[in-house]
Amino acid sequence: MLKIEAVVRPERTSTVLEALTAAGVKGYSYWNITGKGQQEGVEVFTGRGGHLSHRVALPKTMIMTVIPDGMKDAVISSIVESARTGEEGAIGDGKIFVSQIEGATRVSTGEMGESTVM
Amino acid sequence: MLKIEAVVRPERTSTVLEALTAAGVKGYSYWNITGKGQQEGVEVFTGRGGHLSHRVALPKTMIMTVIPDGMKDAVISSIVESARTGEEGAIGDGKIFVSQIEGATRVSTGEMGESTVM
Amino acid sequence: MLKIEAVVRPERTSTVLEALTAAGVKGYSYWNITGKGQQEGVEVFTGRGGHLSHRVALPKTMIMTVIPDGMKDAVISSIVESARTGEEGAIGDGKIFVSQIEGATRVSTGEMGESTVM
Amino acid sequence: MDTGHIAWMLTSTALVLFMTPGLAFFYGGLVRGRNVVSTLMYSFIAMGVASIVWVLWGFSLAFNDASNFGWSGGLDYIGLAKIGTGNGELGWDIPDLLVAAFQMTFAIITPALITGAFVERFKFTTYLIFLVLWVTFVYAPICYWVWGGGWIGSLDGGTLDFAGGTVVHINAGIAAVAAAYLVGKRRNAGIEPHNVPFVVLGAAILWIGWFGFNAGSAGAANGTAVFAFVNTNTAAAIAAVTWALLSYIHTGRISGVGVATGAVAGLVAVTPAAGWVGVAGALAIGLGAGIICHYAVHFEILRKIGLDDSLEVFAVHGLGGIWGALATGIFAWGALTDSDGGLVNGNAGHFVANLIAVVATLAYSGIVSFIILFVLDKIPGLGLRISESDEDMGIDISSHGERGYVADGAD
Amino acid sequence: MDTGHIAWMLTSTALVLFMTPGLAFFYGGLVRGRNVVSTLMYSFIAMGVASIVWVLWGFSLAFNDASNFGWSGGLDYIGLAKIGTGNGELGWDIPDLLVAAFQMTFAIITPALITGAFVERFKFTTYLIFLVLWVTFVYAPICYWVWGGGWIGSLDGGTLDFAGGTVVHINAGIAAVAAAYLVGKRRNAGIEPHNVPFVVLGAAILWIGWFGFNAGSAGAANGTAVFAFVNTNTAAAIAAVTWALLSYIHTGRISGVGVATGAVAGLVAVTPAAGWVGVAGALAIGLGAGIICHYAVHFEILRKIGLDDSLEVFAVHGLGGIWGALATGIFAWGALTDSDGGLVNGNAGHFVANLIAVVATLAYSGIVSFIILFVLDKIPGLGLRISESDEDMGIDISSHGERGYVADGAD
Amino acid sequence: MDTGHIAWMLTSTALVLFMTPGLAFFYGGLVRGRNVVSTLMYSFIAMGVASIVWVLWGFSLAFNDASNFGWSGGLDYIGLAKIGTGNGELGWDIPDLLVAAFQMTFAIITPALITGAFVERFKFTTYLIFLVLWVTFVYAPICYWVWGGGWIGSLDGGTLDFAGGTVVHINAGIAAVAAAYLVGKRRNAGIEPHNVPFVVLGAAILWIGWFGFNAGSAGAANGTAVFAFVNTNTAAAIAAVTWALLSYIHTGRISGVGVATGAVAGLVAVTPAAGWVGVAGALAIGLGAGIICHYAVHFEILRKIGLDDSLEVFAVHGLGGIWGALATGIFAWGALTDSDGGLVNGNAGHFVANLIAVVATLAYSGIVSFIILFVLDKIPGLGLRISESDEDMGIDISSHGERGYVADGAD
Ligand SMILES: Nc1ncnc2c1ncn2[C@@H]1O[C@H](COP(=O)(O)OP(=O)(O)O)[C@@H](O)[C@H]1O
Ligand SMILES: Nc1ncnc2c1ncn2[C@@H]1O[C@H](COP(=O)(O)OP(=O)(O)O)[C@@H](O)[C@H]1O
Ligand SMILES: Nc1ncnc2c1ncn2[C@@H]1O[C@H](COP(=O)(O)OP(=O)(O)O)[C@@H](O)[C@H]1O
Repeated sequence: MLKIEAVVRPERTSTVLEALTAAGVKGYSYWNITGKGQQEGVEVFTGRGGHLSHRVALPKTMIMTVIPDGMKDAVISSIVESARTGEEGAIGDGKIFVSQIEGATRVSTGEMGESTVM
Repeated sequence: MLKIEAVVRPERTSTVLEALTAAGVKGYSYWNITGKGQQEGVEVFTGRGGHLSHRVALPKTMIMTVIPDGMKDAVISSIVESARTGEEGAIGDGKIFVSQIEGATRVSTGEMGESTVM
Repeated sequence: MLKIEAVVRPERTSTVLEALTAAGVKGYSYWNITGKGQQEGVEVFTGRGGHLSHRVALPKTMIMTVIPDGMKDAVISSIVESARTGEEGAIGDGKIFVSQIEGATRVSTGEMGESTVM
Repeated sequence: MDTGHIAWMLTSTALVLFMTPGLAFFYGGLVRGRNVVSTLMYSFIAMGVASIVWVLWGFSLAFNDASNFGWSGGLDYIGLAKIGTGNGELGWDIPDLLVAAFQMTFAIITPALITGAFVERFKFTTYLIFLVLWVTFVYAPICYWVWGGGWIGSLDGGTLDFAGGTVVHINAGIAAVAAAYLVGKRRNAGIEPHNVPFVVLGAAILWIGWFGFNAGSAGAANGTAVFAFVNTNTAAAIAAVTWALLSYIHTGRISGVGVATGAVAGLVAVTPAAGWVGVAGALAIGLGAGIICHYAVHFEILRKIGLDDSLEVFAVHGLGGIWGALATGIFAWGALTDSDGGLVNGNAGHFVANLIAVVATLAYSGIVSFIILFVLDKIPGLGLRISESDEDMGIDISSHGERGYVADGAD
Repeated sequence: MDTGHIAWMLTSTALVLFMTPGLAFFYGGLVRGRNVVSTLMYSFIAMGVASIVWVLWGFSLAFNDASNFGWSGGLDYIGLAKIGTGNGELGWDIPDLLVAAFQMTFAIITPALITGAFVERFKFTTYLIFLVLWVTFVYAPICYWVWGGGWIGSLDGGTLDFAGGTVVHINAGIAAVAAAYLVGKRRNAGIEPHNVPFVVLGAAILWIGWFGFNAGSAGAANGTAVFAFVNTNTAAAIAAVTWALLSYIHTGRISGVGVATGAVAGLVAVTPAAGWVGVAGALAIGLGAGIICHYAVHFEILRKIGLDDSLEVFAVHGLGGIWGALATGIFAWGALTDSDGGLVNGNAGHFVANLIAVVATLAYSGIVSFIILFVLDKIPGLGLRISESDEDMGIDISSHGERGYVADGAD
Repeated sequence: MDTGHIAWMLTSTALVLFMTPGLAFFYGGLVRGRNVVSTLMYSFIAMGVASIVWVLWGFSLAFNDASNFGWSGGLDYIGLAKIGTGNGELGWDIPDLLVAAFQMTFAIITPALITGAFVERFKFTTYLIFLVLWVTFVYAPICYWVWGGGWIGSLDGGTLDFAGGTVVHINAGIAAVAAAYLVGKRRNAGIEPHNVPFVVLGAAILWIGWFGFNAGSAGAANGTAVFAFVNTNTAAAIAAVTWALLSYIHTGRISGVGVATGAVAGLVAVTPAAGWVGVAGALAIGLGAGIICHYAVHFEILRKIGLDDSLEVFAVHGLGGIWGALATGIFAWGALTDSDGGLVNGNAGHFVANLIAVVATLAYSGIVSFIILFVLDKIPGLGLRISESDEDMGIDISSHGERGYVADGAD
């Protein structure tokens, strides 16, 4: 099994989640994070609202899903397509990391292995 | 070392954490997430409270703990037992993922390796 | 590529993030978590503010960054140095976990591999 | 002048002004977290812009009886200068300047009500100009027609708008429809309100402030004010409970936001009637408002015709206001209105006059609000809507450089 | 009628009504985030249900002197019909309808106070029925006995309950005990309040609203109202500071929730005394309240006997109310009570009368509240408590279909 | 006594008291989440401590004309005993006790304003003592000089401080500078306010409460109160809009916090002028306040000289207050002040008197506040600042044993 961790723009979250489901993903988890990559942050008002300050990192959403090995390419491309903004994509659209998962257990049944994520 | 990532019902969090401690786990981290698996979400009021809408994903808690390899089975079964609701378990009780951790460092001492999580 | 997961004191977050950038890290993500390790929690008021209760776990920040293999030592030592409080370090300063990342994709360009995190 | 009246009207004015931040929280809680600052600010800045417009020329256009060809009041009270030390010239038993202040609070909240239609996407700078134009060209004339000596208030049969069913609620409700149409749908509408406690806080402040709105519209600390007070509370109470029960019947759950909306619907509907019906009338009006507004929201009537009146301003303030205006004609109590009473007493006069008032307000406000917004949309550099990427990112960051909540380890 | 009195009583009525949402936030901040909507709604819906009950029959039962066998008032004021335009028939120097409105706000907040005992688990639909029954069978009679012409208010020696120590606080406090007993403990009680700012907001609104409660109970804008105002503030102030100091002594830290609770305890205790003691008396009463309520909470007295009075309603309102009632008998100032004063002046009359009032309230409210809840628990389809899984999931989602806060990237 | 005046002054007193929790939320929203409880408590506990000081001796020092060598008032009103039933002895047309209550609310909010300078690091226990000393040695004397019969109020030319430009705002503003200097910079200042809605809520409560502050300072429900009311609103409105426009010009965005700050700046500046200028004067004062305070914040003037006046108390209340005091001398309207008017009418008297009042307040408050804090810092066991590790962890947990928000799965 593989773990896919995708960092995407918060406003893209629903779109990406729908794309994942369309791609056959059965389960996912997501949460709010703050992140920095190539994107250079944002100007925000500080103190009593008289001047701007630079904030390096931005709100993002982390989407995590564990999938069978075979779904890797389909899942990654569905994320890329659904998370990309504009035709060309833009800085800040996000990143996807893939890693190995050794085991999975479904709590309700105690069932183990790949079937728990299919 | 192994990383255990367990997604559980929020209301079970304390129970699971106590079970982990009882099973000899020395450290853990947890945070709020939203997730979808077999469970089919929940009906929530939308807009000004006149009708229900479907929300696919639900609040869950992610519990993450890094443990020595040898504790794997004990930890997983302690989570399964403490997170399961009802006699039979139910949809939405959660999932546990296991993966490899290559190194660990304790910030305060700079100490490295398995001893940091024992 | 390696994934570095560092749990640090919340108030150290900016310092650690600046140290990461100084060490050449190009991207990171972080979020609020609650955690327990050696540190023994904190006393908090419960109910209507008449007596204290013990809370086992404490607010922490999880910082996650994916880096090329070669940066491992530099990154870990920059975290250790920036996250440590006091000369000697103290319980609760945090922990760093290292694991393997198999693949990375930049959403905007579709580019894959180590170059996405350099 | 009677100090008791002055005391109550000073208090009422403060109470009504408090409603606008109440509305800010009501609306602010309903949107998504990334748009909360913007939603709050639409209301809050109305306390700034509309106050200034009112003081400079709005009050004069609405209440100076040196009429402007019947379209609005005259210009004698520009800058409030001439009324500064006047006492009772406006026919109220309080200093004229206090009349201006009390009425100002209505001119503030009315445009703020409209903003529920276009939250999460309306350009803030354009909105500042909209506020100036709308108070001037829509609010002031209608206010003049109904209360300032104009034609609606003088209709045969006796128009009854105690505290602003037409002037405030129908007016804002139909302007919301025009705005929803012109600004277009949200790109992504979200599902849940992001902060239910804020909705409840807003509803509570609105409820309390409404005592100033309605009982203050008696213009005095007298028996009429007391009636208005009790009726206001009674209608809000029964509408809230009605919504709760309908919510339970249809869904098995009782929405907190729904209960709060029900209370507001009751308050809206009782507004034109407050000092002119008995307690039984207030119960009937509140009950009707709970039912009508609940089903209007339940069936998403505007969404069905393709309009994204995001926070259902028309369903609550428009329909609630129309029901209230007609119901006032139905349930008016002769002993209080000093007339033959309402339809229930066989007198159709008030009902017909109020019907005309409703239609006139819908027509005038609908058309002129549409024109104002249409023109603002076309003016280069203005336009009604923020860019797609700004909307996606959230209007708080893009228009206000702020995030509502920061719970970031790094800060 | 005196317009100044009317002005102040209209204001007071609005202020007291504002206390109920204040309480909603106080209680709402203390529970866990997944139960915040429910906790807010217990209070908010009381503004709906209790208002209607009051208008329809509650006021009549409490204040119509055509007594019902001494148990309650008569039925002449049903629907408020007959008092609509009455002036002073109730013996107050304001329109009778305003008396009804002012007193209504007390009938709203009293049952809302009880809810602190059973938050996070009480079934909302059953609660709606409980509200109707409790206002009818517990609140109205006790109110009648003390203020409506009944036996407690006529005790020899002179019962002194200025603004509701017995009628409101002891009454709610003991009903909370009955409720906590019957509904049972929470499955999982949580540790920390989820939103301390909301607790502070609630306490602030309560504090401000209490000026209407106590100074409004003078029924007029006069010297007694001023005394009540100053005493109210003084007792709240010293009780808050007392709690802060005790908190510091015992824990080295000063709980914000504790300070807020201290203020409320002081306000509770000074309620029966407000217009009848001097500033020194208010200081003594507030000091006592701070100490008594702090230790009652500190030692978790009810939890020790197995009761989960979740937000310590009995410790604060019950004990604070009892202390206040007795202290009124101790510190009453003859110049204000027009009597020989309190125990400190060697006159035991008020003290004894108040002691009887306390015992009677504890007994009647404790028993009848118990019976009402016991019966509701047994009625098929009702029952006091939500299911275990609903409680685990959080009552907001299960009973209200809402989550208090949504900070979800997907929305 | 006139019941209308009493009604309005009771209401005003409640309104002003409400400002202190309003300030708590304004300041509380501006800090970081881990310090929100502490920031709220600095203001909230002032309602406790300052109330007690005021009742016991503060009022006497400020308003008893049996002068104490000209430094403060006498001791005749200790414990408020002698004024309890007095009517009009203080020269107000309301019960003396009500004067004491109204003035108390000013003595509460003034030290609370200072806390913006030292949030996130000031030791709470030391702060409790600071409150006692500061109200006694700084607030009471200055209040006496300006309003209690002392030298500032009797200056030739006629000092005009309608509602506390010197006594409250300049006083707090300069004390904030002393405090910021002595307590030192925050270790880590954060970037963004953690809760903008709370800032807006606070600003709204302040705005509404300020009607009590300013219109209440007329001491009666009369025409002057009405003027003060309208001017207060007008200045707040234009200052808010001015800030919005300057924000837009400089950054292309309109800060919600900035708009709220602008409103407060306008309110501060109009305070000394409220009952003594016309609407045009209020517009000028508000416009000036918006510009001056915006640029003071924009250029971080105190930060440039190394002071961490964290929430910019001096920029808003100090400079806003100074501008307001001088502007009152400029725009005073003879018809209202019963004099030759302000500088605009060619009469320099008020301007000069107010200038002296400003300088005297800056000097006295600056020096004595410095001394008090300096001494408190040196006393073993006290000290102004919490430990570095407590500050890092957040003052809420370390000093109050609480976290503002708990959204923790485990609870
Ligand atoms: N090396 C990394 N490790 C962890 N998170 C990263 C890394 N690089 C990027 N991210 C996350 O992805 C988000 C988007 O990255 P960004 O650089 O802005 O996009 P892109 O590189 O595609 O232009 C960041 O805000 C951060 O949360
Ligand atoms: N494949 C997956 N990848 C990531 N998270 C998952 C996956 N499957 C389930 N989860 C998480 O586990 C939670 C519980 O899963 P659910 O399907 O509801 O339980 P179960 O499958 O045990 O009935 C989900 O809400 C989600 O957060
Ligand atoms: N084995 C572990 N697995 C997951 N998280 C851990 C583990 N050990 C520690 N942590 C995280 O690191 C934080 C700091 O750990 P702590 O024990 O307090 O520090 P230290 O061990 O360096 O003294 C904890 O609060 C927890 O969030």
